[in-house]
Amino acid sequence: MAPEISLRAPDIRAWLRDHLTGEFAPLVGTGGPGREHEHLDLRARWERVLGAAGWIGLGWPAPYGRGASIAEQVVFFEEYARAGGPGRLSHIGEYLLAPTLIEHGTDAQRRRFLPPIASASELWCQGYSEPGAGSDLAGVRTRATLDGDRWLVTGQKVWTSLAHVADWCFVLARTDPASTRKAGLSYLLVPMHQPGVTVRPIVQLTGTSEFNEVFFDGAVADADLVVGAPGDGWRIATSTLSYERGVATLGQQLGFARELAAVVAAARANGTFDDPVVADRIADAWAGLQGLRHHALRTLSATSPDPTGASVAKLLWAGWHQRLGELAMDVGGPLSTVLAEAPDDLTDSQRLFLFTRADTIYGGSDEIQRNIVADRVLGRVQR
Amino acid sequence: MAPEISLRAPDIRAWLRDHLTGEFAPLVGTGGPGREHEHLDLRARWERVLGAAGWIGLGWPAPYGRGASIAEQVVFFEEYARAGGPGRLSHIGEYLLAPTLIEHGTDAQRRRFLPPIASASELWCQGYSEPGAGSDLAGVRTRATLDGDRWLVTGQKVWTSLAHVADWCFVLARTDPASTRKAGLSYLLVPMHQPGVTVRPIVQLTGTSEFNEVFFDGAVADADLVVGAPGDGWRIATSTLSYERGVATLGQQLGFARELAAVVAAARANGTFDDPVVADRIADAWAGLQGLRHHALRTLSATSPDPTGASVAKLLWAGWHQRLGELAMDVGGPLSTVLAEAPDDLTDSQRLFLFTRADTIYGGSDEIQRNIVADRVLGRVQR
Amino acid sequence: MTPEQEALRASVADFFSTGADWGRLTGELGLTALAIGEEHGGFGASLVEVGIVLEEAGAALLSSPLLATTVAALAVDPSLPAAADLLPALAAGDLIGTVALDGTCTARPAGDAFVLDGSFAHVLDAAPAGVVMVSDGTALFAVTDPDLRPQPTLDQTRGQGTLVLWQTPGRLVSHNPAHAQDLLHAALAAESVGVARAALRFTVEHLRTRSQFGVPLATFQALRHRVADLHVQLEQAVSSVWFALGAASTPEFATAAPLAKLIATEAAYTVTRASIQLLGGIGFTWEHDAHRYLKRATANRLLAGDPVTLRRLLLSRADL
Amino acid sequence: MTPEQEALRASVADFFSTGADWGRLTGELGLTALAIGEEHGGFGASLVEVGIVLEEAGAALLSSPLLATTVAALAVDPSLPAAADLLPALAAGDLIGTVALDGTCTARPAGDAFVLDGSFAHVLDAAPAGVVMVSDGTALFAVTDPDLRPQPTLDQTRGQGTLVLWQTPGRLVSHNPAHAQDLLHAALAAESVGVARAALRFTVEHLRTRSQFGVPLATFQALRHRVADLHVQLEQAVSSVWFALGAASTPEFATAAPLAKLIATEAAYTVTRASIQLLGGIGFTWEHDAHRYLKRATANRLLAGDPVTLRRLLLSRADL
Repeated sequence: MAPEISLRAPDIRAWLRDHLTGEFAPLVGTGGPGREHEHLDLRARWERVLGAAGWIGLGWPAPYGRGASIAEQVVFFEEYARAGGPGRLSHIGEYLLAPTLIEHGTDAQRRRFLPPIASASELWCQGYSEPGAGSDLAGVRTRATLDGDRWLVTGQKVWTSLAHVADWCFVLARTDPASTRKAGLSYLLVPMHQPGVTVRPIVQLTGTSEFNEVFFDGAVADADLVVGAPGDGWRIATSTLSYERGVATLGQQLGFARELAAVVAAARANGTFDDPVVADRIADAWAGLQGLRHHALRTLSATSPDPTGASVAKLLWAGWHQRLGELAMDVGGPLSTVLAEAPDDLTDSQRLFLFTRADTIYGGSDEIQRNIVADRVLGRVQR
Repeated sequence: MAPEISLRAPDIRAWLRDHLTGEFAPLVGTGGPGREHEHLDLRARWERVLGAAGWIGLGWPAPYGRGASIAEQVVFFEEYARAGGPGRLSHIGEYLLAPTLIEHGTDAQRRRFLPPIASASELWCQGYSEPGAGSDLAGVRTRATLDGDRWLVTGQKVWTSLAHVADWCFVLARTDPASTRKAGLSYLLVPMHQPGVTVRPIVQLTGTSEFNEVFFDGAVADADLVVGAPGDGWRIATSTLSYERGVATLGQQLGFARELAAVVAAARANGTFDDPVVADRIADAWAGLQGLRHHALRTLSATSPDPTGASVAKLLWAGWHQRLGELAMDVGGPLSTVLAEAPDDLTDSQRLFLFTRADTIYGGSDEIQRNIVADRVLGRVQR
Repeated sequence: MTPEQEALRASVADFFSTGADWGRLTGELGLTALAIGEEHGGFGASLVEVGIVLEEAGAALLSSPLLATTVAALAVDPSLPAAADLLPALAAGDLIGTVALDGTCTARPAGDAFVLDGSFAHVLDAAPAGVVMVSDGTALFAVTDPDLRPQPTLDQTRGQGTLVLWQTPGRLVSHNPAHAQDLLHAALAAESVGVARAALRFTVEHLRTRSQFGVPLATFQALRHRVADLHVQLEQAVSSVWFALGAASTPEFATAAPLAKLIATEAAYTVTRASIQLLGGIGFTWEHDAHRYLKRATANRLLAGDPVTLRRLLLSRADL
Repeated sequence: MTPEQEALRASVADFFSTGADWGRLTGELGLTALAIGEEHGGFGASLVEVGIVLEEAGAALLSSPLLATTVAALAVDPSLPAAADLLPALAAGDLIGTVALDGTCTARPAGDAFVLDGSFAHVLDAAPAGVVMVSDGTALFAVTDPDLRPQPTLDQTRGQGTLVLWQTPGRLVSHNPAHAQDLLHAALAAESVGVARAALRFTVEHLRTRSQFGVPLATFQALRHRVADLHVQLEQAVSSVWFALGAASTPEFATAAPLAKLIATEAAYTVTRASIQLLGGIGFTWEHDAHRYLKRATANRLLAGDPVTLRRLLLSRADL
């Protein structure tokens, strides 16, 4: 168990000031969506510093974690974002797999996997989306067969963030070959460092790589590394998706606020802030971000959360963020069309503009989210 | 046959100046969508003056009409609109029924119906839409049965413009009781002045009436008053719809230009024109109207017209016009929320705002138009 | 929401569905007394409860001076002498109040009171008002038996009027007229959420029950996605109003209230316009309520600061 | 379109699909000679033919100084002495041209020529240009062997550069620099229609061939309606460009050209953004062309007057 830490804002601030320095100083403001390729090794070490101090798994219920309240977690996220803490590498394990294991896993699985997540000695990635199926998770074609005491996994996943640094992947695979759609899927925990697993970075429209293709070619996982019963993967996987919302949202929004501040600074610097048409759009962006914050605060405090709340939140933030990228380019004007002089690289505005194109696609496209919301509001139809 | 008239712009202008005066002077700027209730009797007399002079049926091919070119018709429409000529009452006969009869009718039908359309001694209305079916024309439930030498028509139509002044109605009715959808429909010509026909004005959100419900309760039409073969009504009706586009568009756009000019005048008068955010929207409206004009000119001059062109044009103008109504209200600001002092009536901005809500619904809703366009671009799907 | 708040919502919704009898509304339900302090005959509830009531009033498209009276009462500083005269009458419903913020006036002291000259437009529910709280930009003054002249409105369910002040006596009721505007913003925002929610509800009902091409309208994905977007916008509006009402006694109210007004009135405007489109022909008729919701949404959007004005206000108050 | 114009379109589309060899483009196809008068070695075609070529160049995302050279040539007043030296070389493709309109400079007469001082940014296809037509706001001057410094661009398929003028000689080529800008607007508009059309085409192809939930994406009504809207916007852009190109020699060109630039670049921006969304994951990858179309559309939108600037220009030129 990690040492006792204080969750008071000044103490968190002091801890971050003391640790995000020296060899870690270059990490300030790096990583995160669109910059996930930056300083990978150093960030992995930083995660272990965070883990050793006890910052990972704050919100996990006892006995697995600290059981910090939402308000306490918010304080940590806000301070972390204010300090310019780098994009996290351990969040997929911490925020997606861990709650899944706590809810659906066996004791053995929790004992085996939670501690190395908390210490950041094992990093995770998520194997859901497949080529050709897009956001249609039930179209999974990756297959797994039980061969004695192990699963043999064959198939291909895409949009796999951080697969190139991950030690493990939770994989949605079809274990009943006769099944279709949501039936016959299982939720497997597959080690990444083995001959049957190949990671190929996808070069994105930004010219950098953040997402990957992952090829499983007879990859092996021990027989007991299935979460829930074999065939129950759909239920487990969708429960994982529901964890994506949560307090991390507020940290994300502080990142957004920094990006908006940069756009405002650029508009002040080149004079477009004085153009009322631009000012109106900036005010709209500011209002939208406040709205996101109010929405997160309301939904986090709701006693009976709306089951489609994650979809509503995703539609709100993805659209807002994408519009911010467009505003950033427009504020830059013609200069937005040329690259930064040296290095011959994207400017922050260009990276924001291009990378936010993905916000409305990955993690369930806007279209999928609208389907989910409409099912709730209008009733389901067969799809 | 009407007397010979000159189609030169100055001559048209002179004719309008000489005739749109005296008893007809009050008609300037009246009628048309949203004001269709104004001066109905006087406008009916005005139509007969137009007809006697030979202005109705200009574009009908010889021997039925003058066979005026599109360019010549454009000149007439533009001059008519510039002179503030009142909204036309004979246009449904002139632009929808007449081309249908010329293409699909019998000689006897053409001889019987075209001259009174050209003289405006018989006015027409269109009986397509039905309650509960919305824009789904193939959902027609009005029935007609052949009873000896006459059709007996029973059913209900809605959205019937000018039914209260019309002498005749072309009605899409189901003549094969066993049929569904597009089969078994017929295109009948039904006299309005008979006991079996009841017209009930629909009071609209503007508080005025322009559209009607028409109830057919054993209404009678002679057996030979079917256009095309019985059962061929779907094909005839859709061909009528294709005539809706055409040179009338350019006249409509001059009406739009007058409305935009009024919005600009209001913005100048209350100072909002000097607000760059408002000016940007006004410029956008102006640009959009120019775009509509360029689009009409291109499609009118096309040698092989796009079959979905009418849908594209409808989506463009309906959306533009609706946004203009919204802009007009915003330019007025808080004053847009109070009625004109005396009479206690809608202001022009309010009428424009409210009435343009219908633009994206009637004559095939935006959704139906998008279906049609998508069928063309992406291929049909069953609906 | 707490169980008490849920119960309040249910009871006022039930009551509003039967009309808006002022006697019952103020007497039996005590809705004008809700947020007035107990020392002045009120219940001392928070703005959150007021928001619940106003949201339901919006959903029912209530024709009542409830919003205007509530804002007028909340704008009064309870520690000033005039409060003791005004608030009990407002709480009891014996006095109908409103606010005049859209106009100009000058105030000069005259003994214990002030003399006001100026004029205002778009005073909500002017006709029945017995007192109007008038801003001269630095303070708020209560004018009783005001010279209010009703104006016919596009939104037939809520009247407006102009106010003329000519050597008119007024009593100081607040040193903070900006707060009165914030309260008006928050109140209109809460009401607009109700307008949007009700319009979305009857639109959804229509889509679920009407068929086209042989299947319910609700099965068409293009309409489903449009409804989803409306739901998302409404949820955002609910959150903004929730936050503003909860922030009533904090400095953040000065941005949260106009923000809520911006977001909630835009949501209501979008939903009610879409509603008419999605209802098709029936939504264009006088007999269907859709146009009344659209007209209220339009009025709430353009009164007390249109969206452009609100964004400018927010930019000036934002920490950017 | 006439049969000759159809044939031109087909032949350039075919040629561009194989690349953009400057020798063949200028020699065999004579594309830079198209709108140059016959007296200067050109074909004397109208701007309509130029538009067809540029639209196809946009559809192919051609990496070539064709647009810049064409605009430079068309900006030259053929009756001025310099024209006889410049136009034949531009027509033959021996000289690559461009225009510098985004910047400031002063020109003073020096004998037969002028001496220019100033600087410009965002000069299209600066690297290969042998002549640049520079505006001082009142006239246009040809500067040969210009001091152009390439800038790396987001749109890898079209370069830009800065131009520095320091006592640089230039020859008068036009008294109408505003016309040069109109020409640039019309050219970028025509190209943007091609960009939008190609992006819509590959997006439609994707929707027709890829399945989700067991059926082709093209069967989902929400996607169908989105595509319909894109088609409508593209059709509007085609019309605006058609009108502007046909109005090249009329006073209406001064509004029609920026209008076409506004409408067509917005269409391309909308289509290419939607394209990435509709393509899903594959559209986000470097290997798919979608991002190149988006980047070109973005550049065409922001260069030579962004939408807000164009709307202001139109308002100043409109008869309102």
